[in-house]
Amino acid sequence: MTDFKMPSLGADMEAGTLVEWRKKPGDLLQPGDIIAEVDTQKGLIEIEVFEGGILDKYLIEVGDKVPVGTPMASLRPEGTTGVPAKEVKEQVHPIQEKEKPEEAQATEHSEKVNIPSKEKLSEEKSFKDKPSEETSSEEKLSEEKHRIKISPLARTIAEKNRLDLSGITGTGEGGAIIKADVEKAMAAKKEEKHEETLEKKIEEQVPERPVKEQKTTEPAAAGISPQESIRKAVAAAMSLSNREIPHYYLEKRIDMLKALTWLKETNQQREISARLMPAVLFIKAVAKAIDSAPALNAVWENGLQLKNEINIGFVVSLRSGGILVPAIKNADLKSTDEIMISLNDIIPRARAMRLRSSELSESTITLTSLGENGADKVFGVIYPPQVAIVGFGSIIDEPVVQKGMLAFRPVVHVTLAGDHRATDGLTGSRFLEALNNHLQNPETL
Amino acid sequence: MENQKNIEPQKAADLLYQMLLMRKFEEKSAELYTKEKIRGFLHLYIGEEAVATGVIQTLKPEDYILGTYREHAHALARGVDAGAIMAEMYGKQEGCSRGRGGSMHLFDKEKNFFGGNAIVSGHLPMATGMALASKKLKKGNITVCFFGEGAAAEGEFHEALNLASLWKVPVLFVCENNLYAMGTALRYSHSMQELEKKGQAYGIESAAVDGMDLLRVMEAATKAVDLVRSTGNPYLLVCNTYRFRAHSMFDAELYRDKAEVEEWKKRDPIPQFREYLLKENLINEEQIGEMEERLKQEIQKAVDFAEAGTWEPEEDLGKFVYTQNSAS
Amino acid sequence: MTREQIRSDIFELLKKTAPETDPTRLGPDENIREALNIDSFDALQFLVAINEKMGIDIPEEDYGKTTTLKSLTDYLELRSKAGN
Amino acid sequence: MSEMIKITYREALKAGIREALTNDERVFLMGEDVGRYGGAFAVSKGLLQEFGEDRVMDVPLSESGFVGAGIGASLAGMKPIVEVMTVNFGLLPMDQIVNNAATMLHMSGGQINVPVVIRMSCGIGKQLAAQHSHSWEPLFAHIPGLVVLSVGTHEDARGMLHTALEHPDPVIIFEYTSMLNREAEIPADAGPMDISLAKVRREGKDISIITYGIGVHKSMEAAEKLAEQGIDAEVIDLRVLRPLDEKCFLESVVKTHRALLVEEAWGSINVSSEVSARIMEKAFFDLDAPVKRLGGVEVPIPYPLHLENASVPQVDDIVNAVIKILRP
Repeated sequence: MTDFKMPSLGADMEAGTLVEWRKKPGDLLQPGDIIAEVDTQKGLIEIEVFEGGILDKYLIEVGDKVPVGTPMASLRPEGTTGVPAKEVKEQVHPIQEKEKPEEAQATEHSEKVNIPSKEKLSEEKSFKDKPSEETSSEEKLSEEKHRIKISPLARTIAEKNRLDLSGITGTGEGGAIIKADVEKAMAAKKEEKHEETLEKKIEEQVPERPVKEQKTTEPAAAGISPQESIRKAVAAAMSLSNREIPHYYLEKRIDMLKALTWLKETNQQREISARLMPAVLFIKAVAKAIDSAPALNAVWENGLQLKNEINIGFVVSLRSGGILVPAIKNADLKSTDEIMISLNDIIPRARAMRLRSSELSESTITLTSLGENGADKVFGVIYPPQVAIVGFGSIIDEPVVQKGMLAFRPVVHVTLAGDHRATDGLTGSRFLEALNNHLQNPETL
Repeated sequence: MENQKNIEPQKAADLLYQMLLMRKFEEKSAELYTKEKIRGFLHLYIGEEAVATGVIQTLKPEDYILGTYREHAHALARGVDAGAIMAEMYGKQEGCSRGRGGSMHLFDKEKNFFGGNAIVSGHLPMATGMALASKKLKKGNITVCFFGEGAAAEGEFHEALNLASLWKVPVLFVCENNLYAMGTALRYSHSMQELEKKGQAYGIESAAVDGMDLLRVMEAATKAVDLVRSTGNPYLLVCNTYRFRAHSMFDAELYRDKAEVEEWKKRDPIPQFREYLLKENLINEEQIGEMEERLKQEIQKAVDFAEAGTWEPEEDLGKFVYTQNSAS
Repeated sequence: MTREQIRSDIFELLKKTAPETDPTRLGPDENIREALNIDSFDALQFLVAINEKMGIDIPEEDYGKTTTLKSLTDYLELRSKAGN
Repeated sequence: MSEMIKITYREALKAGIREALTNDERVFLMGEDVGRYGGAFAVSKGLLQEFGEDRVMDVPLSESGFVGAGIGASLAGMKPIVEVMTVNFGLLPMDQIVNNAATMLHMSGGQINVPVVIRMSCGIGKQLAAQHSHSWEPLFAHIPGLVVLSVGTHEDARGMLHTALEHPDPVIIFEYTSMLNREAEIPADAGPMDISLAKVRREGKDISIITYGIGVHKSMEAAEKLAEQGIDAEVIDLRVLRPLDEKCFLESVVKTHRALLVEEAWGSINVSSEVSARIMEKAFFDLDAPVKRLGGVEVPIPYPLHLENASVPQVDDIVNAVIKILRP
């Protein structure tokens, strides 16, 4: 038994309407016989059979519009008899119901309401498209307000150098920032840096004043000690974080043997004042790993805003309680020695509460390291509006399987807490993997 | 069928076989089209077989042939492999144009078969140019260009005939007048319906022949080809014929009467020729039976070849645009 | 450098490192860092300060010998006698 | 360094044609009035007398016919140089060029290449009004399968034809009527020129002026004026409009970070549109300013001289556009 199907008579023919059967069930068909007449968008066409046989049963009725490929009639070989009527009913009926493609029914339906299905589809589509288009144009507008006009070349250079564009005046078309403007700003920045160092040196020479009198980061309200105000500030920030930031946590155990060996060898050749701490490696590794996951180096303010500079907020705990998180600016551009110098500068000042407010507000990602003899792992709370905090537990010896052998190795458990609004675990994992790679190559840090 | 000169029994059988092959091959193509194995346009030559058969059997292998988009039969008559033609219509890379052309663009350089040209009349100037090259290079071959009567209304027809006559180049223009340019009847296209007279306007020797009668076509073609070959001048041969099938597959045939088609079918060139051969004892029923068996096998072989063919990898898409990147 | 001098220097420098504490109350065998809540950074700073004050550079591998007031004093005394 | 000779663009073209006719018996020149009249612009003057009418063929006014014949002749072993008097008549044989010349290789699955060379003069600047002042290079450059050359210098006028005739695929050569009498120095032994690469005509570091044809001279002149103002412009002559040598202009833009595209063709959807798009796609991050285009004003070319001049970019327009980009 074979089916005679609605033939395809042209690439542009999608369906045909049966107008007339030319053969009756029981008729003997020869190849080339006209079996039916079908109406198409090009007019009435006689359709022929290419195989002989006896027309067994109609599968569609006159007036039915069916897509190309729909069985129209079943044929049986010459010399066989028809299937008993009862069986036919059982067999054919389901075919009609099931095998008629859904499209066909849809076409019939849409013809009843007198809308060609194709047009209807496109109508629906355009209707759907509309709101989304509006949103996108709105987005565009608001985006444009904040947009800085800059040539692609200038942007490339600025990004490479992590140059903040907000202060640069453009001299290109329509006030766009061009290469020359960026280069000028970079030269200015270099000078500024130079001045900053000078300032610091002068500051260092100023005799120390008693703690009480020293400037605090947040102006302390009358009657409240600096410590109390820091505690309060930390409390507020952490509560806000807990309330608003959906944290996700990832952890990775990192083998520190190579890093520590390198550190030991390096420090051996150095005077004590020039020696490095493991934290330096952590800071530099984090800064470098951001390349693999730039979205972690960002703030969440009306959406995610990626930061060009990598300023690592380093958690300094105060012996009197509370923490301060001064930034190590442009950590990716600093050498490990320079980072150590930064730490030497910043930690004592933090402890003495002599930080500039800018140093507390410029971090783009936070790093907390428990140092020796601390807990094995630390699960940080993100410091808003940042979107990530990386936590280093104490370096401890743990059994590690190496080439099938069990060995004790110094390891550190690194955790990443990420803002799930901004990034997801995949980004975080990529970051931790990169971090691991960097720590396995300490000499390149 | 009287007054025809005798033909060799073997040649008679070959010609009958060739016409039957064209017919059965195209019927199979139509079937495969409805099954979506063949796509695009499919123009069938059914009814007109005597023209291609009669003209091409007079040619030498070195002669150039240019056809239209209704050229399956011409390719078969020229000896292009049926499997390669079928594979071409499937779009497989084993096709005679590597699948890039399809039904309308059959090419076979080895057989000097230059398409498969689907812009009506666009290939006529090329035919004149090819004949010009033959003349300049003293090749001694001729160019035969098939086209429909629709093409004779195009400017390029007139330009090509004018140039051919002006330059006196060996080209035979064969007009297959099947009375309809798609759906527009001859009387609605041509102010002067005796098409052979259009050749005379350019000083080109012309003739018209009953294109439904193989023997008459052979006779007229032989005369025309001999003349072109011996004088090096162009010739216009109009073959009056009829296609039994629609213009292409998707054609409701609103423009002609069923009765008219039935009338022409009575003059089907294939049964006509078969009856003649039987009557003249040039063939017997047994031989015809064998022939039909052979045909069945050849067509099945062609279909199997096409089915087994392979799709050209998509990364090769950019090929055949410039010779440089056309290595296969 | 007398042992007394060494001790007073140690107290002075510890006080500087951790101003809020009273190092003089350290027991001789008490772990200095634990008792005074000195983290690794401050510990390093403290050793740097010792280096500056006494001219003794303590290599990393000797850090373990500097954990208590007694061991640190012993160590520094030994090193200062050794001419360094 | 060989000796330099002074030569007009016309003489350079003629020298190229004469050399081709001398070197290869299969080469022949065909076109309207190329023989007895001496060429509409006297480019082929004297060649009929020198080579005879088989090699220098006058043809009737039937662009479809003779361009098609040229294509056909190339299929059958000849190397025709087909001259279409001006691009203004170039739409008549467009069907032959697009549907036959550019397509045959592909339709035949790589079997049949079309080694025809078609020359057309073109350009604006002789007060010839709307139907005879066309810059249609972009129309032809749109078509895959064609090689489209623009002869912007005397060296190219002398040497591009030679290389075009060696190309296996159809080559369209655009020559510029308004340059015919212009003199320039070329090496006395100037010969074949490459037809695949764009060329830096003037090196500079501040901006890339990318142009072709008549625009080359205007841009060179503009570059000199700009130099007086301390602006160092690089001028790129595209030479080959299809397939585009993007490497050349992308490298230039990567160096200068700015681009001005100059051509006479109507401003939208022209060659500059394509060049601009490729710069955006492939050198975006090296751009320090938006790419700018100077094209023809989108109006049929008017007859009065001042309006004609205003309708295509002039030297001062180029100078001003560059200054605006560099000093906004």
